Amino acid sequence: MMIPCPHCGDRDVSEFRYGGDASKQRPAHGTGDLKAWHDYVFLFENPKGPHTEYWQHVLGCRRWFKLARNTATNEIGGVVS
Amino acid sequence: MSKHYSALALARHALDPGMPWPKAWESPEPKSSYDVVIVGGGGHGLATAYYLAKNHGITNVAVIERSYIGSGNVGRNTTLIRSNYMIGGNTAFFEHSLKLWEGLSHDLNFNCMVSQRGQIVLAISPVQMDVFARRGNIMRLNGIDAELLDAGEVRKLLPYLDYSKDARWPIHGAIMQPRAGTVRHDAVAWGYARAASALGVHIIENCEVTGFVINDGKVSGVETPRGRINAGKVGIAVAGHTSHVASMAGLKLPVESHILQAFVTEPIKPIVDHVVSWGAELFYLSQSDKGGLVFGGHIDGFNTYTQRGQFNRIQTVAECAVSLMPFISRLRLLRHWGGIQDMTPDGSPFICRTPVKNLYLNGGWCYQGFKATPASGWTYAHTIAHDQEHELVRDFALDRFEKGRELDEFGLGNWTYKQ
Amino acid sequence: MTRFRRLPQGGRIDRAKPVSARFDGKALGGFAGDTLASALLANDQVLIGRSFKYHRPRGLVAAGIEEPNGLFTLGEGATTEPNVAATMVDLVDGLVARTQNAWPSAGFDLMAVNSILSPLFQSGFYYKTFMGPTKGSWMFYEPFIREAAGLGKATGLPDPDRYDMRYAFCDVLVVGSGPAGLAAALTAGRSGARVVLADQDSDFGGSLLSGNDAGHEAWRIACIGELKSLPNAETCARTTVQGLYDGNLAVLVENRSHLRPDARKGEARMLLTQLRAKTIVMATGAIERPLVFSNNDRPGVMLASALRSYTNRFAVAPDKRAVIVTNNDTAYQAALDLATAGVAVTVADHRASVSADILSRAGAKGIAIFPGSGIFDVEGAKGVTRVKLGGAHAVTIECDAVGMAGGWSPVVHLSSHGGIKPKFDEAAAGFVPGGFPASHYGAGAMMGTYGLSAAIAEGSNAGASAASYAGFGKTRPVYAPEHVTDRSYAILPTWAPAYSAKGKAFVDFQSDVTIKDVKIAHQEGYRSVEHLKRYTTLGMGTDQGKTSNINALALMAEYRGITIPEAGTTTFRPPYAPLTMGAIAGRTVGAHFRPVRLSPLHDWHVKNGATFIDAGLWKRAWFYSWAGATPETAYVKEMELVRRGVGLADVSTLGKIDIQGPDAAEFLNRVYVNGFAKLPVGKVRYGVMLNDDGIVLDDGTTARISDNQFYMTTTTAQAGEVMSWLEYLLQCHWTDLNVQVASLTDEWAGMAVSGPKAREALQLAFPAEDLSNDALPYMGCKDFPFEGVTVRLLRMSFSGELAYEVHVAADYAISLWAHILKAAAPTGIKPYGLEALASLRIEKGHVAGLELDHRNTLDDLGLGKMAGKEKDYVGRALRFREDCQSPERWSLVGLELMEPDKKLRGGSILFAATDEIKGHGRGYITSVTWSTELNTFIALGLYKGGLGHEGEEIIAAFPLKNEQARLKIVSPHFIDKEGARLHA
Amino acid sequence: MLERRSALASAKPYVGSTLKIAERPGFTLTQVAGLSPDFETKLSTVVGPLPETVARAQVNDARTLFRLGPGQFWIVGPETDDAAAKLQGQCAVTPLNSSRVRVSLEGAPAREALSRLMPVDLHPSVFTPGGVALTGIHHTPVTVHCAAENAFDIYVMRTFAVTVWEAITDAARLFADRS
Repeated sequence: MMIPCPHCGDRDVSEFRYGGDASKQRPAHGTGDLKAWHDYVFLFENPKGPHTEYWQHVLGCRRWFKLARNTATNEIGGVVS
Repeated sequence: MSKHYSALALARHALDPGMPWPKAWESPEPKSSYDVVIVGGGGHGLATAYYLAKNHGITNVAVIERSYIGSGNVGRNTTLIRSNYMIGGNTAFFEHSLKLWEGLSHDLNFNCMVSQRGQIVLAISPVQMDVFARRGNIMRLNGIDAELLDAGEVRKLLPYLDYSKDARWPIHGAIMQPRAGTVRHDAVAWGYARAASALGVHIIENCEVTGFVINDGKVSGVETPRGRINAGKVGIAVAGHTSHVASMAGLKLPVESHILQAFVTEPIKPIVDHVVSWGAELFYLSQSDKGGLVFGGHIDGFNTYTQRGQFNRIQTVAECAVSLMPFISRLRLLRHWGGIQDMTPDGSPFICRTPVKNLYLNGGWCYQGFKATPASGWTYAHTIAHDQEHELVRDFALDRFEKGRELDEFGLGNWTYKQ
Repeated sequence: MTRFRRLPQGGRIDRAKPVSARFDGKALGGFAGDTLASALLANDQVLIGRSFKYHRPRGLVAAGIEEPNGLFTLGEGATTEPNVAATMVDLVDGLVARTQNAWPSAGFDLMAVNSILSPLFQSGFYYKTFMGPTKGSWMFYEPFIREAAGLGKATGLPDPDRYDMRYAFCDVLVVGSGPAGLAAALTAGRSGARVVLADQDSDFGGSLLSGNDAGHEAWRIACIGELKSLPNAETCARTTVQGLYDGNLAVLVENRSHLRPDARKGEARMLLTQLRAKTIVMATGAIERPLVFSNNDRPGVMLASALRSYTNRFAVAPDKRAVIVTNNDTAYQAALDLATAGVAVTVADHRASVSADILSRAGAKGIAIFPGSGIFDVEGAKGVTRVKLGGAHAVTIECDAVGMAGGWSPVVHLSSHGGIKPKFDEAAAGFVPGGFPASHYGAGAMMGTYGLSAAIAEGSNAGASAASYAGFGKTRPVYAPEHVTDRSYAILPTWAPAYSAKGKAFVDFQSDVTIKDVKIAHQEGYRSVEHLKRYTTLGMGTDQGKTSNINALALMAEYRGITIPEAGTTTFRPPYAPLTMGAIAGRTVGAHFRPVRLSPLHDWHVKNGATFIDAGLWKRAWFYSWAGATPETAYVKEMELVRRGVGLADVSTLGKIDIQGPDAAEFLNRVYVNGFAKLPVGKVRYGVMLNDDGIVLDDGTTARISDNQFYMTTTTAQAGEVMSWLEYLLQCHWTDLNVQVASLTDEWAGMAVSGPKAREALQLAFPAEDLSNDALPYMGCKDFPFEGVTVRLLRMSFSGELAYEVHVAADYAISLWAHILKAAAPTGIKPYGLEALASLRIEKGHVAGLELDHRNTLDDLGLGKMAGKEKDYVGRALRFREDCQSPERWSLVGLELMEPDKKLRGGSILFAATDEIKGHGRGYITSVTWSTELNTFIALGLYKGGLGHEGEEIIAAFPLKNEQARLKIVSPHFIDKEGARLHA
Repeated sequence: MLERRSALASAKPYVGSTLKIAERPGFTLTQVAGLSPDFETKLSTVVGPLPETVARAQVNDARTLFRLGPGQFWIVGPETDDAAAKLQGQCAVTPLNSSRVRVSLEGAPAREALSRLMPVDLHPSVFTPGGVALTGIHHTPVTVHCAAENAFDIYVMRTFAVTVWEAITDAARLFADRS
């Protein structure tokens, strides 16, 4: 799989660190709501289809970015801003 | 026709080539209603149906499978069985599973080739030996076999490893479970299907469950392209696709679907007589009875439903194989394939009731689905029959993350994709 | 009798270059251009081995990669390579080959008794027996089954050869160099696109190499010549495209075994290329299918295309007469070519009638044709002697060879690797690609296009389209040679034996699967394609069912009374052909398996008697020879040095992070559980980080260098994780914070100076600096210049003694380290290693990797009080989950051994004195050391209820060695509880 | 005075006829990152024009500038470079002089050698002089700079310098039969 790093261009997946579902909204710093944190940390939509996710170009520019990918096909939709 | 399998039956059929064997399992048309519908005709679903009938006398059961039975991970794994678990909620469950494996061929009258050849886990540092010792001690304290091996003992058992000074990590010793081993994986699906079918269970292939019938928080059936099938109780056993199926019942789970690859070389004469695992990186290898070296490593590391693995992971695993066992370099990879597995944040599974009444969940197996098959079926059947979790799976609960009761067997932290 | 012979002329062999190989200990002669297979046949070695299960005599079936029978063991000793298809091995001087799976020899094999017992060995027999008499009986039978199974033998010796790997990129990859592939590559090449043409064969041309038409040959030569002249084209022979992966990654493996590469000279046996292609043209051809009939596995029964290939390409032909059995027109090309080579040919054609064109062309060559006929049976124990036909012409024919022409199976593997299922094409009577993604194209026989000019046209079009997709517009098409007439295919698909006797009729030669096995699978309900394959092992051999899958699928469809598409399709998984493991691993094996990480002080340690230990990727100084020869004795001396004098340890492996910006303090305040907002400049603070789940992620120290700059250290093990975590928070979530982070792990070396004489030692080393307790108190830090270099001195302690860490730019580390040792020599300073470092911290009760194992909370580690009550920090919410706060949790305790004659071991399980010693206990020992201070073994451990049980005597059990010991629960701070030493 | 010592001081030298692989010491490496919106303007006042993308280096007299990503740069200058001092206080300045070892590959087979090591297109029409790739060699991060047609500078992490050196030289030796 080739991952399009927004800064370095298309690179092999082996240069990246995966960071999981990026569609989840991280509770604001300071939120003490246990359920909000539980759902954020532990529950996943895990869709078979379009997925937005974090990747870090760890053997490259070290930038984290959001990527659209289809989990049913591994087709890359592109970087999401 | 010989319904019972034996050497004698085989001889009778050999002498009378015209005599047909009966079908291993029947494929009836689905009825409009069952006491229990199991969604998923994999190892766990079929085992559950078998134990529902055998242990609980519930025979009005249908197993509904989207494709052919055993099309999922029961036919895609590396066939290992073991019970080297050290976390309280895991040890007894997996040992129960190993005990069931030990009698399974007899129980099912189907030779699953349960080969207790022993698993050897190699340590690459003294610290790792301590970590292994903790595991081995817990096993011993729970009546499970475990032995520490020093480097010399390992060399006697596994003379083909790299003991040279070129080895990136030296072998410090190992922990061995002699009763661990391998099982012919497809036979498990077929054996359970045949035995369940003989007890009256309906096995319905090529029939996808497309929805649940839920009223007032209670499930009463499933929708399929072949019509609605009513059910007193419904059990989900579709590891790999648990999120998708559970979402049809409105559930959102601590599960992500990831691909785990597996590999087999061309068949060769016997050379690796144990299951060998390595502490440098996740890597495990055994030789099938057919002669191929079967091995695997980590998940690819990002969620996907494609059964196609990434080549960099294939390289990683080949590097492990050749570095640990340099003779493998000259052998050839015959096939590699992928299975989609449920990954949970703590690497442990679920066997439990769900917030929907009469709907039960079995999933989240991570790397350990195959070895768990008999105990999973056994305890899931109990859970469904009694509407109460079996005592062996009390910790495999959905709410454990909310409660802070993670079952982190390997100490990898809460990351589905790092387990 | 002679069955095959070398023709006096012709072929692509170089008769001026004789080659001598060894086969089963005897000389085997041939010529350059021969394969091992063609040389065997030329030497009339028709019987070449025994079948897998029944040990039936077998001969070659194919001339290419699909060969199911002709598997040999090549090489000797450590270079032994089992199961190699003779058709893919170039005959070279020095080649050594042996038959396998037969004893004592292929000609006389005692295991052939299996053939007599074969009714017992029908498919799936082993699922039905070997279960008794007792539960564990399989363990008795298994060794016999294992011994009987398997093909060749591996040696267990390390492979002496090397394997190379490279990355490559191109615009157009063309797979296969037959007519369609050549046309595609050249058309694409003419556009200026970067083209790679790969073919598994030793030469380019595909099916053209097996032909004998001078016009076609001229076209082939011209195409290759032009292609090779293009600077933008790369041609790769002996290069199999083994798999296609996401992102258009094609994996190519070039086999250089024929060059007999020498690893000592830096020569690789294989080169694996990871090729990223913008577009891919698949011109992978088609493989001929056998026909299923009684005794179709007799040596000498081959694919018709193989007979043609051996005759035309290798100049090896049946001695006198061959029978060809077919259900389509393409077999006549083989018949005509054999006849041209002087072989008498009879064709049995399943079809009721044959076209006039064929009748006239065949008639001209004296070929006898029996329409409406097929093979009833084949005779000849160790090679074909006679064929009996059935059907319209039930005649018996004496012959030397039989050619089977059951139609063609397009090679759709690569398109299938991409996840697209093949679809059945009625006209082609085979599976063709079920479609292509935008950047993929197919051409020629793999698309079911069998005519030469049609294939060339399709190839040229595909090449042009691919180039255009890759951004290269203009090209010139490649045209077929003149006067080419595309012959008809006219297949009448026949799957079940139409005219056959009752002898074994094989579907899969290599796995010894007969038509009866397919029937049994059907009877027993193993009817889906995958069940059929798994139950009968069909298609599971090294040939991956290249000749058998489609026949089996079609037979099952016939038994089920459904069409082939209804019966399903078959999935092809990579690799396309058996792929050498060494080639996949490449250079990344042995010492190069994983990178080695070295401290800037490494060279000093090497020269000064350090023994090293692996810690993750790092090689760390474990102990030094001045203290002893084994770790068990040395670390105790090194501990004593630190407790009584002063020692110097390398701590450069700690993760180090530069944190700068106006919001740096706020950032740290969020990631650490304890407060950092008010840390004064010139001070260091210990900090702990949690993950979002409230579990401890890491600990370390952070110094405030200036208002807006901090210097963080992490544990060695978690350095990478922490760095990524900080970047993640800053880049993805806390974008409002103005902070920059940079890794300093490689920039700064660190050395710990520890012991009561630490200040004295440092004062000697840095006489110009005021190091008094007032000037640099505990947890103080300062930067100062020393001989032109900045030295960062942090007064903190892992050992519990008066201690400092001296950090300096890594380039100067050895020089500074040596300076300290020399200047402070009067204090008796010496180096100490990791074992002592890790043991000293146990005495002080500092947690480390074995305690920070992603399972423990802040409270478990006795650090709960550190957490800020008024501020928020990562992991705070989930830290307070119900069970995370339970007093029953296992938490950190100190443990002191009460029985002086015993030893404590890490991994021991802890029990209360009155507990029965079974189950999971109440905790376990994480870290153990001999305490030089207490003169006994001490440990850190986790215990249910933790220090609530302080003072209790408990039991440590180590059943793996049948040991138990009595311990006392004590504070984990074994020494200097009040911290007097730290503040000294 | 304290002596500088290269991380490759005891690495086994590479002897080749067509390919030269050697350490190229004697540089100053400063990482700078922005803490204010006008960072790039301020930076270019001190060091001259900045590289526009990650993929191209900018050579300004004795200095070579690399862009690491948004608002982050490397300044590689001579040993006497005073850029770090000049920029102090204007942005986040992190001296990294010891943290990287510079290995140069020169000669006709240099591209082929590198193709063994990094998954980046090295075709002369694609990776041209001035080109930069932030990528990985032997699992470790590297910055590869195409200094001239067949000359490359590879900035390797110091603690991995020996292992990467061995990976590079091993790869180079292994295709010697083809060069």
